[in-house]
Amino acid sequence: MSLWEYANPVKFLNLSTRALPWVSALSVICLIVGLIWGFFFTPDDYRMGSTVKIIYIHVPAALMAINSWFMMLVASLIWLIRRHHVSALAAKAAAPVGLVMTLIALITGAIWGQPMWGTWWAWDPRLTSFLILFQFYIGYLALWKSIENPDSAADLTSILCIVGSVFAVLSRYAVNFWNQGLHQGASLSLDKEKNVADVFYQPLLLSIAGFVFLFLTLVLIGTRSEIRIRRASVIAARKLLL
Amino acid sequence: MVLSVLDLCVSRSSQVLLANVSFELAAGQALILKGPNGLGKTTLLRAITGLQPALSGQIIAGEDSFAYAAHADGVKPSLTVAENLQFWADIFDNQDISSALSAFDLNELKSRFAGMLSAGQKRRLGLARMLITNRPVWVLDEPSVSLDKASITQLEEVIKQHLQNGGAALIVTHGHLDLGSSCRTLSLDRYKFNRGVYDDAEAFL
Amino acid sequence: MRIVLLRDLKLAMRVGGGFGLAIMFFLILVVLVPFGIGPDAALLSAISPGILWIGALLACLLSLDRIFSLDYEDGTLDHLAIAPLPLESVVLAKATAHWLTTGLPLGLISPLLGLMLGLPIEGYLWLVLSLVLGTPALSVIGTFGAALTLGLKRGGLLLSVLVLPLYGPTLIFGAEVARRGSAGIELQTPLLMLLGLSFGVMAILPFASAAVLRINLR
Amino acid sequence: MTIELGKYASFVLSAYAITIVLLALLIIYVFWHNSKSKALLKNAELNKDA
Repeated sequence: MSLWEYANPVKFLNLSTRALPWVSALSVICLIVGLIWGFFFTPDDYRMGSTVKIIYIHVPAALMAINSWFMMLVASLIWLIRRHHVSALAAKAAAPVGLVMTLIALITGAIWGQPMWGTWWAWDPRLTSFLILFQFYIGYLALWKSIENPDSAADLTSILCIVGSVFAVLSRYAVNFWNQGLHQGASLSLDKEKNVADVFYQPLLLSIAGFVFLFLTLVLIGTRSEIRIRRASVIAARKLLL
Repeated sequence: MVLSVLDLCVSRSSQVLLANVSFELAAGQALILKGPNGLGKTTLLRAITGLQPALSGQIIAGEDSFAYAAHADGVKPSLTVAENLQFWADIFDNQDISSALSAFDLNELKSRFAGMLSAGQKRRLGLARMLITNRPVWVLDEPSVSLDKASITQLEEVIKQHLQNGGAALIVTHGHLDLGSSCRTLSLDRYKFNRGVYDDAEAFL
Repeated sequence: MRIVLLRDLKLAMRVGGGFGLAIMFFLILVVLVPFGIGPDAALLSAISPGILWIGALLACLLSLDRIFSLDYEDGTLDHLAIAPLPLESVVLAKATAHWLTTGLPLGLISPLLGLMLGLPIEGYLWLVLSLVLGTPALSVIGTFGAALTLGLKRGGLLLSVLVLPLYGPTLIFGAEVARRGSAGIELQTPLLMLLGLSFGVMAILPFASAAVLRINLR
Repeated sequence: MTIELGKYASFVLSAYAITIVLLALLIIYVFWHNSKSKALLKNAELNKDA
């Protein structure tokens, strides 16, 4: 039973019915425990005071914003190369989730920065690149909505996603070059030895897990609805012929 | 065989129109495809010329052997007749546009702007473009639309001439085209597909 | 490819009024800026490189949907798709034609508008250079957007929504070159980035645009 | 256990509030879209034979 078996829409529907309860349960647990632990049981940061608690929503949302675009890129490549409908529809289902995650990252980033930078919006490279990513999501969804034929819509949006990814990376460096960063160093970068102090670390990992599972749950549900819509239009097309 | 089509299946926006279409076309032959509107004749022609991917089946023909003429004949109103033809002559790198001009007697219209031509003259200019491509297999979609009697006989003459020097023609038309002995007719009705959706949308059922 | 380019230029001269349209728009836009920001010369002079670059960018953006639409409606694209030349070269020819009728004239006329905004003297050379080197990227990216929205009913608005985020890096580097040029600062890095971007985009994007065209011609 | 948020309390609370609202809207949208697709499919299959 190779991985590509799940690419068949009907099989995917049955399979995801079994997986859905687990994923959604996991996401609820991780989210609740992670956020409550981070919100109530961690000390204030000596410099940032209680605003450090925003880390538990800003960092996971930012991570998910980037990873969901990456997932859409992979799904688009799979669609273009192997023509599996499920991956094209999964990319379509992931877009709104990625959009909202980017929005959350932007807003919480701005709120978190306000006490430090003294302004509601700072043209900080990282925040600005999330703004650019937000525009890419808008463009991607707009293109999906404006094409009737589902197959060419999947093709065109996949190509846009690939080209968009190249330009997203380009914009990331262009924005970095354009304004030296105000943003705190990467809280979770793998190369740096000292990450965030341990006491903040565990709840952060947990809320990240929560966001990841939430993303998976929403994308699973979204893909299932896209498959049903396609199925309905295919049935209608067949009825038209008889 | 200049062109052979085996079990071709063609769809439009994930709805199968024609399935298992098979026919062959030898040099010097013409084939007229008949069938009601909306059957998918244009889609079939576009699939054969490669403008549209077919669902399944094979199209065996020489490399770059198709010349396609459809309703939209690619005529630029702001260019003169000669400039229009010269553009296509450059693209298909064939320098001699005079034979095409005389074949459809557009000589005296040579320096007139295509925008000023009548519908019939514009059609003739679009068809003259076929000659310029000097490609063996002509694929014509309703070539005799908006042509008067005289132009139709002219069209028939040109096609017969093309057939004599080894070309082939695949024509979709409602009107009658008398192309002499080497012309067959094929009705596409029996390839009409009505058992439902065939193409990869089938995966959704 | 040259054939398609020459014909498009001939068509642009006869029908589209050539590059007059883009220059008029650029002029009007740059005149509007002082109305909006006020006549304070020092301020205008400080922001003039940015304004001129944004003006050129918007002028390019507005003339994008004409790139394919005419040839799409009258069937020329179908015939070009069957013709012996690769679709990628047709796309590159279209992008070049668009650049020759918008990007290049804007770059050449920009000093005149720089005068109006009080651009510092040493800035003129770099303004023209950055525009002439940067607008090819705008045309090629724009052609990709035009191919994407081919045949859509309200494609114009969608075209801007799709293309503007892609214009980001070009604007940042182009305006930076112009700004540093007018301030007399060393500008080698942004200039190299702008060049890299323009040529990189010219090399890669036509393949994506051609693929998109083939899909839209179905 | 009450938590002392200090002078930045309003920032932290507003950040959490907005996040929860946005996530809730997203979840509602996804579920609404899901039930709409179910309904669409049901009546497509219903009059499939009609």
